[in-house]
Amino acid sequence: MAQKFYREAVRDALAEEMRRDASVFVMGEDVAIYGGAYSATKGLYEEFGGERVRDTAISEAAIAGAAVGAAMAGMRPVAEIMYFDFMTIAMDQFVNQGAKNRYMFGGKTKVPMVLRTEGGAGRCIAAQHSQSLEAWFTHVPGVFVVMPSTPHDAKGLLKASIRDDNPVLFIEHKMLYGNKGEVPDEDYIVPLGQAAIRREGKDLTIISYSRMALVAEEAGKILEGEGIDAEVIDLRSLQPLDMATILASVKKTGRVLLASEAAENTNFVCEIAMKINEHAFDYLDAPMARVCAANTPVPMAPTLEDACIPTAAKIVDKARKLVGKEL
Amino acid sequence: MAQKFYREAVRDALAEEMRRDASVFVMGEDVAIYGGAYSATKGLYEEFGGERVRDTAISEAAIAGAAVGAAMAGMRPVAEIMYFDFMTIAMDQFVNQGAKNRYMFGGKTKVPMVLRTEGGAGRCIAAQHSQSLEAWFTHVPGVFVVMPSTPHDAKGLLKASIRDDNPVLFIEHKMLYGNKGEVPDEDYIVPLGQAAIRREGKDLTIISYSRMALVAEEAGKILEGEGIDAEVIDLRSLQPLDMATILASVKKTGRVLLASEAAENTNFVCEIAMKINEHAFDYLDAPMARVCAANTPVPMAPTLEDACIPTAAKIVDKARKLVGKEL
Amino acid sequence: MGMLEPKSGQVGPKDKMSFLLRQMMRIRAFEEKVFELLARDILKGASHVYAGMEAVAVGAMAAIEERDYITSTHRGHGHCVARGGDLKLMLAELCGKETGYCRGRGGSMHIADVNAGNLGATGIVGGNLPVATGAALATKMQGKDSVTLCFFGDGASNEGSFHESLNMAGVWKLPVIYICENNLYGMSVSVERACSVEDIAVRCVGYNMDGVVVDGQHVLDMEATVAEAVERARAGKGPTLIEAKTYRYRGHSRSDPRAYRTKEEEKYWRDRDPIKLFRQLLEQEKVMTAEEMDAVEQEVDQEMAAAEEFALNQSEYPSPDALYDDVYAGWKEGKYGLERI
Amino acid sequence: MGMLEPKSGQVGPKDKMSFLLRQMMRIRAFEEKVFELLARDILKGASHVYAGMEAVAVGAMAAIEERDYITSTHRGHGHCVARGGDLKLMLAELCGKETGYCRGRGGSMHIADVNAGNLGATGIVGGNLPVATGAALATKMQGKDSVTLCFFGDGASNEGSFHESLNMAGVWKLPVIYICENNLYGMSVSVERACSVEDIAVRCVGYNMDGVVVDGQHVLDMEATVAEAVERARAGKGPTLIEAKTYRYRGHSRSDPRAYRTKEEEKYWRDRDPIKLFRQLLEQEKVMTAEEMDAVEQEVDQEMAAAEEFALNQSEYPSPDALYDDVYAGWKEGKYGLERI
Ligand SMILES: Cc1ncc(C[n+]2csc(CCOP(=O)(O)OP(=O)(O)O)c2C)c(N)n1
Ligand SMILES: Cc1ncc(C[n+]2csc(CCOP(=O)(O)OP(=O)(O)O)c2C)c(N)n1
Ligand SMILES: [Mg+2]
Ligand SMILES: [Mg+2]
Repeated sequence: MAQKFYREAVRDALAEEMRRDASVFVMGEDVAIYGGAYSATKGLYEEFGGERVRDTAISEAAIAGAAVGAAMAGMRPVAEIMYFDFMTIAMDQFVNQGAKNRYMFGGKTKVPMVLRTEGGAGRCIAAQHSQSLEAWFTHVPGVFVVMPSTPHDAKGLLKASIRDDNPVLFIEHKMLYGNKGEVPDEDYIVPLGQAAIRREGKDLTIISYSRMALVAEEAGKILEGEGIDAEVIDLRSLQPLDMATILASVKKTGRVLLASEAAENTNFVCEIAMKINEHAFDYLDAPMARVCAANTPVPMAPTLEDACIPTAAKIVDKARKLVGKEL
Repeated sequence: MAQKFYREAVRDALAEEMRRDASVFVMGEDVAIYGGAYSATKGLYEEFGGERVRDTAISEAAIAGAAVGAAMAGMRPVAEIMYFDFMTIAMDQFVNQGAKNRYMFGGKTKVPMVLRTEGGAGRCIAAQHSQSLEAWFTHVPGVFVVMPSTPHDAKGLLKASIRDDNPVLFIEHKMLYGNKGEVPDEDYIVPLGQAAIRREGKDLTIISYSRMALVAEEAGKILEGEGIDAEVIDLRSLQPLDMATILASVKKTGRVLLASEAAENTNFVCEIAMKINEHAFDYLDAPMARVCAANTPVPMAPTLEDACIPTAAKIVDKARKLVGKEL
Repeated sequence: MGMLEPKSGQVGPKDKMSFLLRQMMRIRAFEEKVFELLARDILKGASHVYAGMEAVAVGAMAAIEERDYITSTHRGHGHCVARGGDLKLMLAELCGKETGYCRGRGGSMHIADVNAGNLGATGIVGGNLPVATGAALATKMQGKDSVTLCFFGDGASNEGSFHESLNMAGVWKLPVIYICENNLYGMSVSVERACSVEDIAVRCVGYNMDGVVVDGQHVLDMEATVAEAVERARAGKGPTLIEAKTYRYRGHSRSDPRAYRTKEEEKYWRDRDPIKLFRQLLEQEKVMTAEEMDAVEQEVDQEMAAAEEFALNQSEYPSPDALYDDVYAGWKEGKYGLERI
Repeated sequence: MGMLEPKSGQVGPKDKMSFLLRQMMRIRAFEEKVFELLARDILKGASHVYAGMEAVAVGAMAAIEERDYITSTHRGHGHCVARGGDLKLMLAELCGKETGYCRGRGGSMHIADVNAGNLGATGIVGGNLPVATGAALATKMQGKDSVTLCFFGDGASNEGSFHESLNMAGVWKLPVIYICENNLYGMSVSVERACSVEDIAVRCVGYNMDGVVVDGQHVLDMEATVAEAVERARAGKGPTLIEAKTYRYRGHSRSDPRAYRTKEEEKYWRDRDPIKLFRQLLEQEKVMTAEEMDAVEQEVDQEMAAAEEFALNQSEYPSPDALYDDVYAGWKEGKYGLERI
């Protein structure tokens, strides 16, 4: 197994699927010559050329909609929306056409497309370049939502997403591209809908995804030092969602801490809490707790951005309260 | 007090505020000569003329964005997006500019605008004309979300929304325009952030909003006949949210049923459940239950649309289970 | 690149002319029936009828082949019929019956026949311009010489999706023909009041593509003009923006009093009825006699009657148990959420 | 309505010419400092620098009055300076300090000075075209004779928001001037590869408005051309689409190797540096001597040094306790959610 950067894992997944399947192609803003704003498509243009690695105009609606049309006509487009924040411009095409065409047309078509984008805060680039909007899309029947935290999962989940016959929103995280991790040399996929238990524990269950899953793991280590034994679950895909793993853990620990980098109000983790409440209420020894981003636009100033976004310290603090071991 | 249609209440609120304040104006698709797709702006063009009641092209992004700009330049626009489903085209302007400009600019501007739209199912007009997407917007710090269920509230809340200095998404319901109800003759507002208790009860609390609040009331009556005493809360505004009223009721009944016409997954009611869990966990005698729309696009066929959307019968059924009195 | 002259079409072989006439009559019969069923409240939901615009769809469709694609609009019945749609399955779909084209899930605004190359109607004005552009991109990448016809209205030409799509097609020289059905109004707002230009086709200049204005009431001119654009597209010469001037007879919805337009204007267009004009031409050119054409009309009426019987009386509504079918390909709703099938 | 010839501007009174030169020098000094601070990683976040494009903003701003509005872009420092921005408050904002124009909440991409009529920069390409259109609508409805200058890039002209906005302004004849800063590239994609037309101004034809291409390196031509459009707008003759051909010297971001363009192209534009060209003109026309102009430059350098000292050493970061300030006007975060202030 080789050590790879997250961005390389994404790139390799694209390259391998493009070699495997001639119907897979890449399009988006600055994905070809430039290799992507975060270098996640570097080298593809050189290997596959401009026909299959297409620089587009700055036209998010056309990018998403052309992907829908190309998918209905037999291709497997992987389109890039440079920042998650710009999905606001592609909403109609992805949500009203891409997500619904199969159902509206009585199952007589499919829309095998992947929209790759990149979200999250941490670079002091403020309110329009730091959002985490996954909750909008788990609310839309007809699409999948995938959010990998490691190079291994980024590659395996992207390959699985490309091979799946449904529209997938594949959300990378801007602060993870430079992370390194083990990536198998052989062809593999990580199936959609399978969470990963990052560390086993018995005192509480910390449920998270994307970069926050790593922060949660870090918090788990700190808690261990304090004699608090946290189980940390990385969802990896939010839709489909691996409730079996979540419920098994909750029934074991009886305490739930949910962590997300998105704004708190109507955060996706509320859906998980609702489901836990519906299916494991009697196992809960305490109210479920959450650590989310503040209900504010993401501010630019570093002091405010830090205050806005969850950190290991904030998770540790909530975890202590949750298990009743405040320092 | 006069009996008025919901659509008249909306129209009267607009007319009164336009008479009160010269900076208030209306724009949108077919709002002038046609009087609005659901006749909620009928007569305004005749009274105020084409300068203050503006038919626009079919350009949702420009409608929402022009409202943002006009608001920043001193006007109080009330723009109409004909169907909630079309907000998908106005997302960037409303969410990235309208919602964030004040915060991003350090509080040096305000954006006093109202986006009126209309959502919900019930007309067999399928997946792109029946959505309830409020959960997207309660997830966006910087905007308010208001959803009246009665003519009285439609008028009072719309007037309050127009007078508020923040961007408000005012969501009417297509199946309510033809409903009649008491509307005071004198000038009044319904303050944002105050829920209404539609019926008092001690056995369980049913929390809902918009058309589902009426359905919940209906369910409450049926339950009464079965000796189940339901308290029914109509939120009226989802952001700001009246948690005080919700918590007081939950502490009294110990049982919570949440009803919404939006798709179940990541529904706004999950936020309420999460907050109840955070602030009143020890008062809960049973898992909180929800009755939402199915996790599918809204189908056209009447049999399927009925199966997709919550009904009084479905609410009653859940309520029985919740209080442990199944028939 | 720039504005071209429309082509004027000549009458051809009798069987083909008779087919074009039949297709227009089938659309008219279907739409008149739809309007009647709406008025009688037998049809649920919203239906936007194509009556008056028949020559646009029928002429355009006559210019393409099986291997080609079309995308449709909220006013999509005419496109579906002209593309070879079965009136039975269409009316059943409008009624929300399981036997319809989309198993009753879509209804009028989402009628589609993907297998026949009709990528479907959309309820979103302008919603299919990017989709059509993507379909054209797909066939180009697949090395096919297929084209895609993208229908949309005058109102749709003011949506951002129009601009982004035409720019993309212009840059990539995609084999797509954008057909703007300019029937002078959006819902109630006239082109004059909503659109900064009188002829939408002039917008071709902004995308370095050819544009042409054609009389949408003449089915043969429509066919000839689209055929020329199709030829250019197949030859790799890129997209064309065609604006067909036409008119919808009915109000936008069943409740529309049409206060935004005059009786005179309506009469002017009724006098230029596409079926009437075509009948006159065929008679005058001695291609078909009035009797022959009446016979076609009668056959169409019978077909329509059979379709009504099928949709209303011989078809069932979908079972509520099927609610979750086809939300995802390969996945189904399980106890805690989605599971693989 | 259609393509117009650009106006060529003549040199005017010395104090005004000296002011225009100073403004361009202030932008240059600011941007060179920003670039240096980015390279040294003292500046956080993303900054898109305006160096090379100074004549566009300075010339345009010279054509409007206090009562007018502007909207800016992600490359907005130049607009802010030219509109009268204080370098201290600007650099403090870029540093995310409480003393900045936006109290450090916005940073480079959201620099705004609403009280001075700068409705702000946006990080969304094309995001301010509808906003500017709305501001122009407001002033028109208020009966003011104000105009709004809407700056945006060549790349932004391919967004749907461009189309919807220009159509709205065209229909309503709004007093807005759309100024496309065509610096030949989006991020890495050239106009040639992203845009279906070479001159973006020709798109005016699609909106029945006037359009003009002007050399964005000549500050006086820029001023004269914008002034003419402003005059038309104040006279109620509606909007204009002005395309200024210009160039950004720096890469799109600190890490951009600029592989998408040639050294020759960069040299060609450096030779047409707007400050150099203006200095030559003023010297040749005997308006100012080299020494006088050098003196201005030295004053600007001192101003910039003071701004750096202010932003880096005399300004604090916002207190974390202020996180929730100004999310809503008149409401604050309370125990269970929002409460009235
Ligand atoms: C995005 C969007 N905005 C508004 C509507 C409501 N609407 C339905 S049809 C229509 C008029 C469309 O006009 P046009 O494009 O000219 O097509 P026509 O109906 O005239 O055939 C409108 C405004 C919609 N369905 N979608
Ligand atoms: C909606 C949107 N899409 C993409 C981006 C990423 N992005 C930032 S600047 C830029 C290039 C913009 O090009 P142009 O409009 O020509 O302005 P310039 O940077 O050349 O001044 C891109 C693609 C963005 N910020 N917003
Ligand atoms: Mg029309
Ligand atoms: Mg540019």
